[in-house]
Amino acid sequence: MTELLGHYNYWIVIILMMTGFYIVIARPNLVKKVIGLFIFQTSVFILFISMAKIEGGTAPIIEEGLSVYSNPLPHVLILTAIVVSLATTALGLALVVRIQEAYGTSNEDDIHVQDEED
Amino acid sequence: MEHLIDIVLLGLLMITGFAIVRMKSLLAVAMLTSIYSLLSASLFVVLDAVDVALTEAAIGAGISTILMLATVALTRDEEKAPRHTPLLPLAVVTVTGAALIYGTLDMPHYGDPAAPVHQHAASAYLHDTPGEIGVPNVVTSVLASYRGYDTLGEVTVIFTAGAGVLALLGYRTRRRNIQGPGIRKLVVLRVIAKLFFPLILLFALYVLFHGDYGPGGGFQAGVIFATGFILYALAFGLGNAQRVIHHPLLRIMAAVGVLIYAAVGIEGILLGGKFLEYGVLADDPVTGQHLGIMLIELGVGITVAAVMLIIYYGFVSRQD
Amino acid sequence: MTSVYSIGYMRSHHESRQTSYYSYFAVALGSVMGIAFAGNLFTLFIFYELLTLSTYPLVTHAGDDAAREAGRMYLGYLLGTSVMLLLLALIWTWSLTGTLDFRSGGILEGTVTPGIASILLILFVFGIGKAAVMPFHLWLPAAMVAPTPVSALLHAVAVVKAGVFTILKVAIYIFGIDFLAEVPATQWLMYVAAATILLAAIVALRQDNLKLRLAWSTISQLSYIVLCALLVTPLGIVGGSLHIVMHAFAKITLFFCAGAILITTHKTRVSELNGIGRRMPWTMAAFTVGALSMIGVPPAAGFISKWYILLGSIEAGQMIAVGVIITSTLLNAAYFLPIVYAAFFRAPEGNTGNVNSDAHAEAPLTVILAIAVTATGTLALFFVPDIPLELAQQLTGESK
Amino acid sequence: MLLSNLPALQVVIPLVSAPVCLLLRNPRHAWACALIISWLVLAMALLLLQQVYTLGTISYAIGAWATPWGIEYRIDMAGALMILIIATVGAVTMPYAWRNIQHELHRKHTGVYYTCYLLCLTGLLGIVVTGDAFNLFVFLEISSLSSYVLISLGPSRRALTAAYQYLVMGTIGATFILIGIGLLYMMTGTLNMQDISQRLPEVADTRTIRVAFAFVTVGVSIKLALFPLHIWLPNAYTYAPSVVSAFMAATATKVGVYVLLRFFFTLFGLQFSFNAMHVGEILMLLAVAAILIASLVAIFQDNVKRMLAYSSVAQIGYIILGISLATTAGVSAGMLHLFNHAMIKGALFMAMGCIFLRLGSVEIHNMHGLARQMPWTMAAFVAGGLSLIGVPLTAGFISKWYLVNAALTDGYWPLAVLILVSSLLALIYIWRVVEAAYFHLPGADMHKVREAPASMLIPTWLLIGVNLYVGLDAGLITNIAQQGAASLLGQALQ
Repeated sequence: MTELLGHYNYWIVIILMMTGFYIVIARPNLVKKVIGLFIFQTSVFILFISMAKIEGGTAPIIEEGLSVYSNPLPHVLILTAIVVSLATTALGLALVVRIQEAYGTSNEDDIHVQDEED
Repeated sequence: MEHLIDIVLLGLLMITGFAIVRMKSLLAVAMLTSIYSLLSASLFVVLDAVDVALTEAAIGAGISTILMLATVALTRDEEKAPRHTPLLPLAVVTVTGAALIYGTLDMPHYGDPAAPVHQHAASAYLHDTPGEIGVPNVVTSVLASYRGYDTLGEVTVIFTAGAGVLALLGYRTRRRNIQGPGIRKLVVLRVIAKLFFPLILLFALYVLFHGDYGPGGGFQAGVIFATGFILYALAFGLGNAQRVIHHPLLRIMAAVGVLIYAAVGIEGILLGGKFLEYGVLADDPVTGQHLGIMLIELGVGITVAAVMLIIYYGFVSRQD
Repeated sequence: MTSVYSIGYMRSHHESRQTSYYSYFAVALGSVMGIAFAGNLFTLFIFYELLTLSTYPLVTHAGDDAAREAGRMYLGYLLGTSVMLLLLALIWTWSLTGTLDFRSGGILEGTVTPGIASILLILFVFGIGKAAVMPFHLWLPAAMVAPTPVSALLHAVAVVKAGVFTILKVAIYIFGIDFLAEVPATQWLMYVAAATILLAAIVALRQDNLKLRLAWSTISQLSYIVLCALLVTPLGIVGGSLHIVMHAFAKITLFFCAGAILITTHKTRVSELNGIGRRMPWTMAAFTVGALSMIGVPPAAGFISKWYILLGSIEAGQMIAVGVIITSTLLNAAYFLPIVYAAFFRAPEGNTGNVNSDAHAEAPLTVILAIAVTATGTLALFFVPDIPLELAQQLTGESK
Repeated sequence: MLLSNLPALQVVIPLVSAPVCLLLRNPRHAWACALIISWLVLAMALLLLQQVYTLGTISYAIGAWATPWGIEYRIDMAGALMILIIATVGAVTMPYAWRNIQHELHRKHTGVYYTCYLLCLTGLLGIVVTGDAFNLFVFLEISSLSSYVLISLGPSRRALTAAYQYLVMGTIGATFILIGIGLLYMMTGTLNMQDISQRLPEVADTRTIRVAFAFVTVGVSIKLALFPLHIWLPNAYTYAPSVVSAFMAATATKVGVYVLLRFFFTLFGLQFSFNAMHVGEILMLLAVAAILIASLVAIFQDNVKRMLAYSSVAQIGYIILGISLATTAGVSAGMLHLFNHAMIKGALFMAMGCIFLRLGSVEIHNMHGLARQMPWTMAAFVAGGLSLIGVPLTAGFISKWYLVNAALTDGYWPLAVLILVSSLLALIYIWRVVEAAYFHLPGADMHKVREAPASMLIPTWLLIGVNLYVGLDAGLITNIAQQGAASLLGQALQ
């Protein structure tokens, strides 16, 4: 089972990452782009957490009778990264709100058209 | 069994991801994103990352979704079709993905105990934490002490987001209590909210102070605390919420949290140690570590809660 | 050598007080001094660029489209060649030898192969755009559009002399004339210089605008000096150095005359100059002296430098060079003598009714005085060429 | 005591001052706070440089945790030079900022501006001093997030879309870096850069490490606006407030280059990066494209800020070109240009800020005859422009000299020609402005335009002064650049 799963996790995670990446670069809607970034980043988190996993281990909270723990360091990194992702999402969406107010649209193509007219 | 859950969750994530690509209704997309986040949180639990799971659930599925919904409410709901054929993006994504898959071929296997990640620094953390820090939750010890400086950076990131939203969206204090007519009718919601509000705040405090022993800590606590207020604002209107915690106070809180954290670090210097060296805070190094971690978690919690509310107020106050 | 060289420019300085662009002039003259006294190629380069930039505002001074266009060309050619080719050559030399000091006998010998030296030489000769070797010569006629006669003078004399002076310096102190003889490109570049001499002279022949004609003549004369540098014989170097001085005096005289004609009669075309010699005898007399010097007829100074150049060519066994010099002398005569002839012997055109225009109407006294000084200088240098000659010979003596 | 903690304080002091700044309600107080901190940072930077100069590379363990468990601050000559660049530009732009910000920003934003500026400063400094790969990511995000905000504060609505575009691209870049760091960690089990570089040779010949390298390179290249990943930059610099353009152009992309250097030389090592991955050739190609294409595009811009932005892309090309040679001469030439270009572009953007203040526009066709009205500003622009072109006696000349020399020493003479040809392109676009300002007849309203205030002119001229000083006496700065390059390449300086 482990052998089969050897890279399965990583491959799926890569597909997930690319889904997010695709939304960012292919979709013209600004909100959707931010969502794409969010998906992209969240999937990267899964990659990190996957590498921290150890066969037969438990969460890294020291307790009597347990000896195998998963690696706490990626967890820490991802805690930080989640916060970064939230900050990015908040700022991105705030910008979208302002753009919507200034242009009356949140579609990239329409914004380009308006900018050309300026 | 564990693997089965893992596979199923990953499958569900994939389905959700594709659905997000296809969906045109942004409201639905926002909700799907929330589900995506929640699924990842579940996956994190399976992968023994409980702290991360808690944070993902609170931040990803909670706050982020609220922000997305607020934005969708302000912008048009439907997504337009892209003007260009997505061939180029597709090619970029394929190449990137192929590169990554190529990279996985030499990776250590998933869950392999012999992988380098489990050998070097990680084992030392697990081994030394009880003696050096005296906290059972190794994530907390690494987060707050070994790599406490990253966490200071993290608080600064959040603070930056707060300052940024403040600059972009500002805030308007409501005199009148605007409330959707829909919500006013939802008596059940209001009753539940009233019941839950103190419980949520209490839970936040629990998460804050229990972070040394179980999953949790300043971040999660801060977010949960803010969620309580957001729920309150949803049920009873923004004006009422702002009367409880008004904006200038949030600004002060956001700043003070960062300052507490940095002050603990500088205190280390003043007491003759290095920046963020908690050991010198008390006579006994382990006590010092405890003290330091407690204080910085408090700082984190204050800033995070304040910034979450600043962001929320910022978005909601634009809805006129 | 350098002092004589600088003295030549002090003359133009003397006249420059007439303009309100004294500060730019000061910088320009300072740069010329800097070029003259530079102890290494790097310093020289800096002053070279400074000269370009400080004279640019003089070209564009009028502020109209034509002046802007001229300024663009001026800056484009001079900065372009110097940055693209000269600087490259400089850095290359530096990276090969680790020094840019002017040293007797050159610094390149023994460190580079003749092949690389060829490329370097090409870069140097074309990079020094101020020497106006074809095909990088177009800036010079463009700069002539500059309305101020004084700035035209500066460009025709100071700037271009800085260019050929730099080439001489490079030939003597960077390559060393012995080494230069071994460089294959020397021969080819000499042909380019020779071609420039002839072509520019032919173009000059066809110009009706007096200033333009002088400008093209300058291009032609400059290549004499370049040619000298590439003859790689001591006599050639002496001839080149002398020619810098001689040509400077003659050209200043000619430009002063052109300026004087412009001031008094507002005529710029050669075809309008019929009979002008009767109106402005002094001016045109000086002009004649200058023209004779350019052609190389005794008793004008130009004869001496041409003599040395010829000797140098013969010494080097470059019969082509000899031929070119003789041909171009004929061409010189062909484009200068008609002016002199027309000015003195042809009746002024048209309205005889306007008798007053025939009367003596010389330029202001100061201008005449300046012209007289330079014209006398031109003549004097023929009779007393000792000082520049001695300095020039010292130059080659050093390089031995 | 404080001196030994200087590496930490260098970053922590601006970090702490940011929330303090937010608490100050009066914009003037916030400005004063930011001003004092900026100059304090500069003082510390000089002190730090002096320490590195005398003591060599400084290592500082944060929290007193030994590496690789804790986070290490590590400052060598390259880092010290980088800090000096950031601190200098920060200190010079701050006095300038007051009038500029008052003019270009909405009143309610002025207070927050200084907070975001200090955060950006913190982030940039943090990136430079850190010796930890993940910590680098965190501080990269601090600087990026704050710069998104700073850009969005620009006067026109296009500032918002520019900031958004930058946010999307910047986040993709950061995420790529994060993936790269993750893969590196996966293979080595550590995050400390020194530690990684020691453990890397064992696993260097794996596909994972190669992919990690590729991702980090692409991610950082977005951040430093390497052609063709530069598309965020022209909009961002055009529509940001002028002082932000000046600050960012002088620092943000430079820090990107520094990160690239760190990864290539310190972390992956010269051997792996250039011999195994052949990144030198790729970078050289992109740099050449950047220099030529961006310079050409710059020629056709009417908006001078946009022109300068494209010029920045080209200049980054120069820096990358130097690095791509992977020799001490090349890298030190790149670092020298890093410094010089920061000074040049800072000054040029600041001159544009002065013009925007008085003229309300930075379009060339509005600048006819401007030099008569704003002689000092235009003189500064000309001086900076000459430096950009690389005319002797300016800083730009020095860096061109070393770049060309480095290219020739390696036998890449076409590169040397290219560098010089593109100087001419710079001449063309700079001269379009000069001609308009000096040689065109002024428009009808031009006589109303006055010279910019001293509070803006003096900082601009300070940077010009640095340019001219370096042009005259480049000994100190080239020495620092060479030592920096040597320490990056892990060689002792002969």
